[in-house]
Amino acid sequence: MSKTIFELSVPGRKGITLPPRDPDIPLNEIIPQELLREKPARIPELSEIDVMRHFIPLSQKNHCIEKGLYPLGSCTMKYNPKLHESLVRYPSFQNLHPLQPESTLQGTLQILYELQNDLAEISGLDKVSLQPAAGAQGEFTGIRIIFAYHRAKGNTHKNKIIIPDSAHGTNPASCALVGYEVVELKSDSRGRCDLAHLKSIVNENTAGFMLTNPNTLGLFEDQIEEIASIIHSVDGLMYLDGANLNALMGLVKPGEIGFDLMHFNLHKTFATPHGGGGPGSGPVGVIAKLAPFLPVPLIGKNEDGYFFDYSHKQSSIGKVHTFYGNVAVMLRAYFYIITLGAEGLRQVAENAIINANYLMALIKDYYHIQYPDHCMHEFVADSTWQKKEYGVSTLDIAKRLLDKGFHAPTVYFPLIVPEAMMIEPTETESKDSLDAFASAMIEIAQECKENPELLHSAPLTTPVRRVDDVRAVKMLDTSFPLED
Amino acid sequence: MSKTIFELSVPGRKGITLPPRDPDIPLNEIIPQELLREKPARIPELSEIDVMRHFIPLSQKNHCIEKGLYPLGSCTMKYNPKLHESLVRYPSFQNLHPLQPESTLQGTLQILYELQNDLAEISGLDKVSLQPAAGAQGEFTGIRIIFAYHRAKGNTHKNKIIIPDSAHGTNPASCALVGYEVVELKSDSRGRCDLAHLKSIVNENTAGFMLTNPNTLGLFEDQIEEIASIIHSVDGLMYLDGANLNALMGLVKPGEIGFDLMHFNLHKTFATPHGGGGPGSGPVGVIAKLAPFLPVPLIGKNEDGYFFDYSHKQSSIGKVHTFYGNVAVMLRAYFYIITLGAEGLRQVAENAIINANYLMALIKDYYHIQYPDHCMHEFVADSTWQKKEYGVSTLDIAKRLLDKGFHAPTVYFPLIVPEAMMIEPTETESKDSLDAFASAMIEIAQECKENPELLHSAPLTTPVRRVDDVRAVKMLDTSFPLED
Amino acid sequence: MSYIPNTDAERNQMLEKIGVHSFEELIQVIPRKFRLQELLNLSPPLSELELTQLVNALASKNIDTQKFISFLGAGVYDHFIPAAVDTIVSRPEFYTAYTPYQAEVSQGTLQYIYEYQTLICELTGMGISNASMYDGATAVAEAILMAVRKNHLKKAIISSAIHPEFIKVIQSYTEGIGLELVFCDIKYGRTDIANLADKMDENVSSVVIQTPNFLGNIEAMNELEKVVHSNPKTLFIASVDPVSLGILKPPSSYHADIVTGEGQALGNNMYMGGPLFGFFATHKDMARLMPGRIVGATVDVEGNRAYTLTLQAREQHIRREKATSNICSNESLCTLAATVYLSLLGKDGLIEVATQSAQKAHFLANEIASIPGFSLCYPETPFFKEFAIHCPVSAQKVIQDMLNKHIFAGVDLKSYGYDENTLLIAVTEKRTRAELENYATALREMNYE
Amino acid sequence: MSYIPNTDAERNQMLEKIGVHSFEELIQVIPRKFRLQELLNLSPPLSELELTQLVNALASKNIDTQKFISFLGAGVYDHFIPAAVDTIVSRPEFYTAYTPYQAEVSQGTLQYIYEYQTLICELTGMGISNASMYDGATAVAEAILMAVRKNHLKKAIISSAIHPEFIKVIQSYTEGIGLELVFCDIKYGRTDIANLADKMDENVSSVVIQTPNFLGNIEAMNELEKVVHSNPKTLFIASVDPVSLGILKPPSSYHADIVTGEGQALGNNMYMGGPLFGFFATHKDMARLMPGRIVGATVDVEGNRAYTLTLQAREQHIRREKATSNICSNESLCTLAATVYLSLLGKDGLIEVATQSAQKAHFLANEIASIPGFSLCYPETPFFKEFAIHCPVSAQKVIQDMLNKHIFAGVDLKSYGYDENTLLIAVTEKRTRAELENYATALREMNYE
Repeated sequence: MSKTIFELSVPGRKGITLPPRDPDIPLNEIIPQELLREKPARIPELSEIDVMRHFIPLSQKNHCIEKGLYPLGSCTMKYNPKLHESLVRYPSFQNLHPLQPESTLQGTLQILYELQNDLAEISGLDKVSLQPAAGAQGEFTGIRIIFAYHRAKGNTHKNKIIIPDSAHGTNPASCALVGYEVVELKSDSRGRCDLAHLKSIVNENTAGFMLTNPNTLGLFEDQIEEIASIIHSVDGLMYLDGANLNALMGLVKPGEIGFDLMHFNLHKTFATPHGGGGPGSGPVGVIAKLAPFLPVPLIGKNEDGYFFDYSHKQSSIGKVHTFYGNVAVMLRAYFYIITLGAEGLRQVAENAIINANYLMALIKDYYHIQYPDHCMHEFVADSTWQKKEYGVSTLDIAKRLLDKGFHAPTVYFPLIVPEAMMIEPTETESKDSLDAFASAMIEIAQECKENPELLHSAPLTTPVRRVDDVRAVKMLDTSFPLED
Repeated sequence: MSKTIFELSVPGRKGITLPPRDPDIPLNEIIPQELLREKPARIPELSEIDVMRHFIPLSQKNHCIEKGLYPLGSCTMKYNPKLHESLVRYPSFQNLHPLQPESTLQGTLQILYELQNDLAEISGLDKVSLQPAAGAQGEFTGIRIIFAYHRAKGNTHKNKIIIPDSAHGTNPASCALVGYEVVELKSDSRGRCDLAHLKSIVNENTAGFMLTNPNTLGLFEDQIEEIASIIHSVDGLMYLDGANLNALMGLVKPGEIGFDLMHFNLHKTFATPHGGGGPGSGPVGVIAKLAPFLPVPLIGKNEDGYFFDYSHKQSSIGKVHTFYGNVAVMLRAYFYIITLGAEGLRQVAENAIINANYLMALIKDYYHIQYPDHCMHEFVADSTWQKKEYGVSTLDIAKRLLDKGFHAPTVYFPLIVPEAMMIEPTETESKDSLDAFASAMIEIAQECKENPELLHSAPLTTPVRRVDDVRAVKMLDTSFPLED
Repeated sequence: MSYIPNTDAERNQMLEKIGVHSFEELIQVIPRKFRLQELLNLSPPLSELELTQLVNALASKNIDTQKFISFLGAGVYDHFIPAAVDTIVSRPEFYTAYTPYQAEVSQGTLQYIYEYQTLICELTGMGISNASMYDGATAVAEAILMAVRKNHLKKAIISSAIHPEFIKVIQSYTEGIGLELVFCDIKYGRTDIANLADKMDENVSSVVIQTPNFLGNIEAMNELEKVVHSNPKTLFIASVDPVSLGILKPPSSYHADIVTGEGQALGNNMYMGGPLFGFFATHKDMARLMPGRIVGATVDVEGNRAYTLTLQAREQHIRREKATSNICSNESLCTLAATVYLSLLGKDGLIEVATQSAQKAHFLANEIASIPGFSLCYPETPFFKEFAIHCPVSAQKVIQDMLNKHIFAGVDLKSYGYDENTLLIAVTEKRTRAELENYATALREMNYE
Repeated sequence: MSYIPNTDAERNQMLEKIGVHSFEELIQVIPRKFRLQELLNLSPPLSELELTQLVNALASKNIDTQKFISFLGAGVYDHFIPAAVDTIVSRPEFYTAYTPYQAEVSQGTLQYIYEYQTLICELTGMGISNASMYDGATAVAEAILMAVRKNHLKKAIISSAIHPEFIKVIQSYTEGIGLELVFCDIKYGRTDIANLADKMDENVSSVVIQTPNFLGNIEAMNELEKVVHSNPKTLFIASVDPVSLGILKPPSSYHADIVTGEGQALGNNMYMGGPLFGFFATHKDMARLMPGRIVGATVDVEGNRAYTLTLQAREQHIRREKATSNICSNESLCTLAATVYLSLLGKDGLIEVATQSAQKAHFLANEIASIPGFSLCYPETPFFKEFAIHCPVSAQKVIQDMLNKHIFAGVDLKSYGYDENTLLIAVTEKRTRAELENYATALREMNYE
């Protein structure tokens, strides 16, 4: 294993030097001594070569898109085009301060303006704010908009949001953050919303409905028209969790099938990199009647050029980010959309769907699939056969996949499928890659029969072996113990 | 092992698209059909993600500076500062055509002009050409200058260059390329030039003397004054192979100790990266009387700015490169010199020497060292003890070092030391790093005693095990067999 | 350029294996009337060459801080970033990786987050740090919510001297749950301690102070803390500039309970304001109340040191509506930049950045104060690298006039509710003495008086 | 910034272990009078921030081909380079690696060279390629020397239509060994076949033809070859533009014996002319006469496929003065760029680059020829992506006038011995139709006639 940067520190080493002080005013002449730190912070001291020899080998311990398939359901781990990384690093994008005069930001503002419009067109919604910094913040922003809408209408009794039991965990968490009570909707035997149950729980307190479509089983909610009608009948709002928009682009517009607002995950659908857990970007799109509540500012355009539009600030929910959100992520998403165009985006959805169905076809004889319909961009297999027959769990199978050079699927989610493995290959995987992954899955199914012990002890070839999560909680060692 | 790009090819895949043809003129209307290729070249067809998944994992199979010590004697594998890589990629450097008007090249020309001057100052020589593309081409250029000098003087009888037996292989090869006969000079018991032998071989046919100083044993040729006097007495020229200049910078000027010309290795002394075998850069510096023979153009400066100076083209040896040499390498060398300054360059030499002596002190009880004097920036140990006692060769030891995360030293060179291991740590290695390397060497010495078989079978943990070089020659498989 | 590898031939093979004749068969489940019959109305696709040409044209419509000299701050700062930071951050192994849920193949990400957490703990003096929040604003908003989880009190006091945009975000984050926000006055450019004391009561869940505050001034944290903790249940929330911690007392020294801040200044480019990242640290015994991811050290089955995401039972993907926050994606790669940046700077380097920023800011402040008509807004109040000046004309006019001299003069505070002649000026170690002198000379030559 | 990690304390520990009291003791062996007493006369050291500022200022003194539209060629071409090329080439694992002498830890480098060699063989149709030469000029010079090793004849015939700088390098490389160089005339912009036939005799070791030649024209290689091989000992050396091989007949089809060329156009930036790289291929049975490194496939002790440097007995580090060349460092990283570039382009992509370059060049040539006073120098001769025009005024004047319109109009051929009104114009696929039309319009509006 690698030492930490703290263990590599040698007093006096430097990884960077600054120019000589000029002017050099004694610190305590400008800042009162009692405010000054007495003991320097123990930042480790390394040379540049030490830093490189730490982080470059460390990087090689990660799985990444460039090493192999990342079949994480709902996470949409697609390839991140290298040109975008190069363009986004232009000094004219990197070195802009958010409070520069608008006249000096016209290039970036134009991009953001066009991105707002493109997302509106893709979603069939009327207005888009790019401000939320991630998908979950997009959800929060959307639910805050629902809250503001009802408050503006005096709907003070509306205190509940309905969420299906197959939903991402962020959905209920986001509702709670806004102060809503969550009502859980059951799924039916087809893996879709149970309409009868929905009717039984909708009432005047229903502020909105939060749906993922295609849902987390990879299934299109084909009763969407009726659902929307039920919700709208009580003046509820239809919220789309856009995590799975990759399956719909160019095929279906959410705004045309009953949704009033949604968030986008630029780091899923629009090929911006996940960054090991962020930064992402979670723009929100809404129908016209909700536009007054969007965060400020939007990006506007008039005869003088592009500008920060605060014109609706009185009705707006305010802000969810210090400035305008994760601009560098937006730039990449714009590059993506403008490179692909309408036909390209449709191809993305088509190929994502074909890839998922192909992979399902390859492995369906080896793993149980609770909802074996044609899927959209992802499907859920499970290890119930393996668990029952050989005592091998989904966790074991996930870890064994790591040995074979693949990342694991999203596991134990959605919660409604026992031993779930939620698999989303995305359109950037080739047939060869899917074939290889399926072969690995089939090999593992065979190993479950022949050598379940191997599965329990997996992974064997990774930088570390199976990690003790329980101990981590017990010890709670979350920072390196520094010594003087 | 990795498949080749040819095995990954799928008909119809694309890693890049071009804009639509505009104008789109049928090819055979502009180029006669009989000149056109009948069958397309079988360039492999891959998507961008395929290309990344090929080359990125492939890269991880290499040792590199960022993974660990690279103790290659005479190769000066020092750390390559990351800022230089970033600066050299400025569009204003990358996208310059060599035949642009000089007025549009002033930034780069200024850098090259200053680099010429800095190298002259460092070497104590009068004039520098940056044109040679690598060290060996610098040697060739230097020897060509010697040839031109003697021809200009009518010294047609001078057809021999003297080279010590410890010299790099490029030295005699470069002389042969110019048409010189090589006379080999023996080393004495102190590992330096054998003066008596030198006197016995110098005569009127001696065109020059080619010396590496410090020599490849890491020893300073302390009789340099007398050597120069002997060579100069027959109108011979003193050539310094600058491979080991790292040991002298700021301590000694070659031009002040008797050398008439030399080459520099920017990729050794001046921290430009080796690139897996190039591009390098091998500028040549000369004393004033040899300046008329330098390649054209030099970079000049006058009241209008910087310009390509062809003024000595009549006497010049002409050109050794299509344009001006490896400009991108020169830029990095300039960044290096200007960052370090005089004190920094001297520190480089001092620390390179200290590091080498320290490492020698750490391992000298475990490996035979034929010339145990204080060394300069490198030293030569050998495995004669291990060979004799345990039948373990230098090759075995070298391969075992790979298992321990280090690169091997330069082995079986210089030729005058049996089982040689030529070790140059460079100044960018820290004490910790040297300690770790020495520990590995000492462990290996122990392994030689206890388990020589282990050494013969090393390496065990590398991406491939010991490679069959003999078979490579026998099969001579130098390109992938493509099929239609 | 579609980035889709499969060819038509492969697509057909795959459809065959699936057992359908066409793609359309796969989406029969979508009601026909919802299926788009026409292509989206987007501009035509571009090749990579065309995209490059377009982006070159667009980029040239920006004027960046390499072209004009910048004195803009207000939360986002133009500090020097060593090139080696991007060498690391631009490695696909880091930036295309997913959240490190599969620890065995994510040790690279997990270890740097652990190191980042350690650095934040060391800078702040706190016991535990999370893996990051979206920005300084959401970090402090979530700190307020965490305080409520801790003490179940329903009022927060916010200093009016904190960043005005932080206040807006706090309002967004707290309005739904009905938290009462009370604002404390400013006096001499800092939080008015007496006013705070007046507003303190038994229902105060937390008090939020930023230091250096929005105006650049260093708050009297020791004195403020005594007032805050006059109610033992009240949590003291500090929002700090991490660079300032190179030379200023750590928040632990004044008994802060939750420490947050904007981390961009640590090795991240400005990018017109995003991505930023928020850091978040607290006492270790409050770990289970924290929002966001946390990495812990542990061992693998062979006993080797390993890292993993820990205390996940707090998080949304496990605990759903009972989670400590809804945050999922955070700003991981930005914390990598911060970790590499701090590793390169080292102990002395961070002190140097902080010291030079302070020295240069004070030098410029003095120069400006000597120009007729200009004065410091708070001449008696200590500041770090940013300060407010009073101009003889509107800040807007000064900014426009200086723009003509290729200088971004500072931030106009009018829209934040200050006098229209107030200009906020930030200075980092990147500004040379010549640039500072040019700034002063340019102002002087305006001859506003 | 010194990049030396060791601190003074470590230095002292090390000196102690060595057993000396000071550094000076270590260099006692250097005669005192030779030891510098003063520091070198260099400018003072810069921090990274200062270096960045300096380089920003210097870079701004260049005007690059992103700012002005370039029609410059003559051996170095402004083709589009996909960003993914630099993603690979900028990986430290590739660029900080040494020559792959230790095969077991160099498979990354060795495999890409093997792939590169394969690509060169496929493009040229030859049996074996080396790992690269410095540039197109030294590649052809070394080819001439190799021919001498093969047939021991002492005369080479060089077409006067090859790149004039190649000729200068050939002269440098062959003068010492006393090779006689004979130059063959140009007719209608191509090698004069009759003149070549006149000059052929039994002592001709090799004949060197470039196609497309310096003037952009495609040589009649089939016809030339017949003349060359009229002496069965004479080797036919071709120097070719690798991009042209996307659409033009491979050198194997006209029985070239050694094929060389400048490889920069394959994914390498121009950098004012360097690094470039030369490729070098020949018949496999002449492998042992080749200069430079060669990678071969083999197996390791476990029988797994592996790569290694092979036929090293030809090389300088083994064979010293009897080596086939003195070349040691070559242009490895440039061949990596070429390999990645070609992998991205693929079969169709290379054809497309070549086709569009040719189409656009011919379009522009037609436009220019229609402008009063302008004409093509060789209207009857086929060309690829570059062509010479005759201007009504000096090429120098045209270049200067076009520079004012932010266009690099082409290369003035006067210094190469052509008429001063001759301008050489290169067009790549990067040039848009609008740029071509602007070029023609600008020329027309000069109203030189």
